[in-house]
Amino acid sequence: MLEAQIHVTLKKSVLDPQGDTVRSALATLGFPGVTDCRIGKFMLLRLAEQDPAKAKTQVDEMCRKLLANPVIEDYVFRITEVAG
Amino acid sequence: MLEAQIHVTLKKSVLDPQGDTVRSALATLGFPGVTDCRIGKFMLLRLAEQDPAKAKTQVDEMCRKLLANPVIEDYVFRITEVAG
Amino acid sequence: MKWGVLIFPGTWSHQDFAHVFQDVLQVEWGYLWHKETSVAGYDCLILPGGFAHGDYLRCGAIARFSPIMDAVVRFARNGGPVMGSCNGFQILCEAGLLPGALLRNDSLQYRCRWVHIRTERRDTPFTRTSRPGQVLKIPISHGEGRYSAPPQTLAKLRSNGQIVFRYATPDGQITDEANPNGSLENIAGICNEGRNVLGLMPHPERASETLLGSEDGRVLFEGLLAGALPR
Amino acid sequence: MHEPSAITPDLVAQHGITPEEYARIRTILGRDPNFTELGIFSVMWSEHCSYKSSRVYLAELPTRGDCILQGPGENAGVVDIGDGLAIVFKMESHNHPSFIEPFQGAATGVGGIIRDIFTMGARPIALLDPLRFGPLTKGKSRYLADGVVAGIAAYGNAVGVPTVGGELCVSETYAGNPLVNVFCLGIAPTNRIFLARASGEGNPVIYVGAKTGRDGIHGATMASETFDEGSEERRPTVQVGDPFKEKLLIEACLEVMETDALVGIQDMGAAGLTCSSCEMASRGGTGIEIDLARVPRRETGMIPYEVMLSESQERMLLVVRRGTERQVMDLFHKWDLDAVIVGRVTGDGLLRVKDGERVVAEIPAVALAEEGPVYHRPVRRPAYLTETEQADLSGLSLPEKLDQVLLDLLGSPNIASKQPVWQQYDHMLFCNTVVEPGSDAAVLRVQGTRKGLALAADGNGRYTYLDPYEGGKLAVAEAARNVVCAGARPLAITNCLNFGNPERPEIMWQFAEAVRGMGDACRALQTPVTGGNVSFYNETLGTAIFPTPIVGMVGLLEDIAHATTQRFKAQGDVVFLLGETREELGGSEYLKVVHGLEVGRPPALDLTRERAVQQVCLEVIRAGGVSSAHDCADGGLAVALAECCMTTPKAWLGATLTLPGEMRPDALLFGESASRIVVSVRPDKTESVRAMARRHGVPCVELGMVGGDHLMLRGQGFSLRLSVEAIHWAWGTGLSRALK
Ligand SMILES: Nc1ncnc2c1ncn2[C@@H]1O[C@H](COP(=O)(O)OP(=O)(O)O)[C@@H](O)[C@H]1O
Ligand SMILES: [Mg+2]
Repeated sequence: MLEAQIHVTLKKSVLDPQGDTVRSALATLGFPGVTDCRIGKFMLLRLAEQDPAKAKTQVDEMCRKLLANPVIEDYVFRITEVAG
Repeated sequence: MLEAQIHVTLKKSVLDPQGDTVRSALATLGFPGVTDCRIGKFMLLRLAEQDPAKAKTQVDEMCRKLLANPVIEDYVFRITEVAG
Repeated sequence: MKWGVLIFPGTWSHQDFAHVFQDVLQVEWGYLWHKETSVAGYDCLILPGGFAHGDYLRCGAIARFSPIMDAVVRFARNGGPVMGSCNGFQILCEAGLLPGALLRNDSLQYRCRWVHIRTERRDTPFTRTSRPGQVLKIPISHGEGRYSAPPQTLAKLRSNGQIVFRYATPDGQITDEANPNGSLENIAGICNEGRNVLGLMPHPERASETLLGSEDGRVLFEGLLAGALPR
Repeated sequence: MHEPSAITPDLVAQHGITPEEYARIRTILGRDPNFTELGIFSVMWSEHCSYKSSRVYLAELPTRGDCILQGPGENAGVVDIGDGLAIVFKMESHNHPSFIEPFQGAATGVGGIIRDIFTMGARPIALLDPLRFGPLTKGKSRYLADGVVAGIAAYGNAVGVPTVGGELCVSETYAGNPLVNVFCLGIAPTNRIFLARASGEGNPVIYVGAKTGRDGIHGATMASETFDEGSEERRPTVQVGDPFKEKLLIEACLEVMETDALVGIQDMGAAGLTCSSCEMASRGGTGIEIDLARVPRRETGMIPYEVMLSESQERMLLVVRRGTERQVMDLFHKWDLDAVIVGRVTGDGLLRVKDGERVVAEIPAVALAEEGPVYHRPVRRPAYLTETEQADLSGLSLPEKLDQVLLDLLGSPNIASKQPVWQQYDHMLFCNTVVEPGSDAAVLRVQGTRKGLALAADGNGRYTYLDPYEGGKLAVAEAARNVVCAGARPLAITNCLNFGNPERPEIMWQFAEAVRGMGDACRALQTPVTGGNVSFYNETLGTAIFPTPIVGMVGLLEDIAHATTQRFKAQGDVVFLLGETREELGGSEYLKVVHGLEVGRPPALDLTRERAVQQVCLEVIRAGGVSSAHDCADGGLAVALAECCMTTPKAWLGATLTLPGEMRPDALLFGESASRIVVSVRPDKTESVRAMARRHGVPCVELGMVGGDHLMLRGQGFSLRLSVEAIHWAWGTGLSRALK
């Protein structure tokens, strides 16, 4: 069975207050050595499609249409074969 | 420089209303072939630590203490060397 | 003049707009369900606040694909007035009818409170009866209202005069303290180039009766009610 | 999960069923139960569902009144407010789930109580969230408080029900066991109230909403156990809330209720499908047959036991008239919700559960829902009381800087402004909120009428610890006083009774006394109890929380124009104190914050006096000319007066006041004598205020005048002067400073 692993991250230029807050929370917790923290989304999609090439086209379209917002986000994905 | 790439996902048995809603939205959008969708978090941490082994111990502790909620989430991570 | 109030699954401010239209302004109005495909018969469309589709994934991301949105886009392209408040603003941005995006508040928390916004432009159908620089006391209620846009977009908004409202102090100063969510340049509301599509985070319908603390929100309806639109 | 091959005594014990209870189960069935049946009995007979320890006491609470349309026994109480409208309200706890996972625990608590309200045919329009945590300086308590507040915000805001008030109290006693109580109120036409009844043999039973997973199996049983070190392992799958789905359910159910299809409806809360089906059958005097094979599922391989006990959220069970099933299901599908016929109403009084053709459980519904065990558990007055009551407070040292004490109190988490909490909640949706959080009670207007509703939640665990009977009384009195200060006549209450392990006689005594106190106060103030919730086993490692009964009070304003807030409004207004100040420092916030003591007796409460004070306050408000009214509670008179000064920022209003009384200054300033209200009135109204107080025999002293930007308090042996700015800073930032 095919699975798409999608990473959606905020564009570099967009402020990530959540990442900043986590970084400073880590510092308070005793991990001052985290110099940067960015938080994004990770999506796992199981696909009925069997053909990896077609799956790739489909997932790319899903990302462009819905899963990421090009104004603020970037995405990358990978299609892998997994046990059903 | 070392970077930690952390994936935090909901445990299998835990309901993921967001994933379910996105799956049905994809179906309406013309992608009925997505049989399952789970949404988690993806975090990128830049580390001051230079020693990969020590970094690993630290990141594991960060995950347990703050970055993941052990009651409902699982996490995995990888440490890689990246250009500073 | 008939107002159409859209309902997406998860919308919750539609009843409040209906209340203002019905009981306060006493004007004609009707609901439009998101699965409808026509907005014929309506003169102005409202996209109300709420959590359409739970605001899962991103606010407004799923709602923009509702069947009715094609009709909304056509209506807007033909110059019809469209106002999105709160979630409605987020949907209009996702749908590309307005530029930019609304991100998580810089406090990372939801905020429900009174704010003041300064009217920057009176050349929109919604603000044409307001006074120059009029400061409105009006509530916000959102977790993701931090207006963001790439620098080129922002520059264009500025040069086209598309920034309609900015968060301000009660006496109209644009300060950081007056900014409740970290929006770029204190932006609280913008319009499109055609000036007929307005998006704002605050809730004018919640500020339409003195009993509730303010009537300032009514100015946003009164502009349209004041007579024929200069198209 | 696998079905065990035999029902062993061990297995029975693991289900929290005693040998005696097991014997009763055998008598009811005439045989041994199978595994599924054992699970069903265990949840239905758990403390949480059966009220086996509390029932005998709850029966003594007053539940009748002219305006009461539905008392305890249904999903929520119903009160007539005239104009063809009724209000439906109830409070519930989600303490245990919130301790395990604060965000989801609190969120699903909100979801659960909202379902109880719209199940009755009412549109939910307001929430209150009384909360108790350990000191916020402790990491774990901070984490819990942040998570709980965020969870309530996330669910309440998304589902679209404004949270208009609540409480936040911190004390060491809640460090190992936080309290998360949630109150919800809805509004419905009087002639369209729905009950959770299955009637009409052959009528279809429809399952609606989310799919069933393994969430929260044995949640009800868990709520009936104390926490110990092993709790983490026995943890069921945490329930995750989906406010979006709940919003769809609200709209779809209210729409179905406008047709004439619906016969009965109940949400699936604690004990899920089990509880909803057997209670509906039992109340309807019928039976229900359901087929688990038709139940929508989220996970594979679930056995009948799991399907019956699952506590997956956002699910409802409906009984509809035969022939309307298509119409009803179409309506749910319009809202993109699952709706499946899973069974039918029968005439044999049995809950019959099938898995396809196979019958997997068959139990008389009444036995499950109504005939659970009832215990008269032993009670014993706790030994600690002898010590706390005898504490001698006369030798207490008097702090030198009373102005600093006032600032310290104002900044302490229990008194400081709760705005950092309530600004995270939408509290304005529906355009009803006339008085926002931050005053004694929230006031909502009732659209289409001139009326208003005032809502407040109150309960003081320390008082109840020091004297459970008085604590119960005081909770009702303070809640009533709060709605009175808002200009409303107290109508009725709901409650949430948070206590330790009822199997301990001392706890059971605290419970019995507190309930007796509440009952007496409710009778005196004519506010019947329309329902509520008991949460026992609030203990960790053998230490119980302070007994904490929380009262949710609803008051009615005949005219919304009478809505009043606690803040001073105008320079020159005259300030009066209604009621009497005695030297009562026992159980006060002052004693705790300044002297680190939680001893003494709580303030004495004379219910006749309380009623008279409330009456005077209401009369003066209704007569017009009252600018503000504020009750004196935590922190006493000085704190109440300081709170009155905090008008909108930058428009400071101070006051110059003289406090009469011959007693220790700290007792006069910070003692918490009950039945006191501070009002400020227009100068031309002073005579009428005095006259009304006289008529009711209520002490009424003129303290001074509103004005300036300082609060000046003078009295025998003291004089203090603080700028309103300093007061505002201390009070306004207290909570955020505690959270730093
Ligand atoms: N957890 C909370 N959620 C919402 N509102 C709250 C919360 N805690 C306190 N408030 C609000 O803050 C105000 C003061 O609360 P409190 O000090 O408990 O009042 P009182 O002493 O009059 O009962 C009230 O309006 C109350 O509703
Ligand atoms: Mg009060």
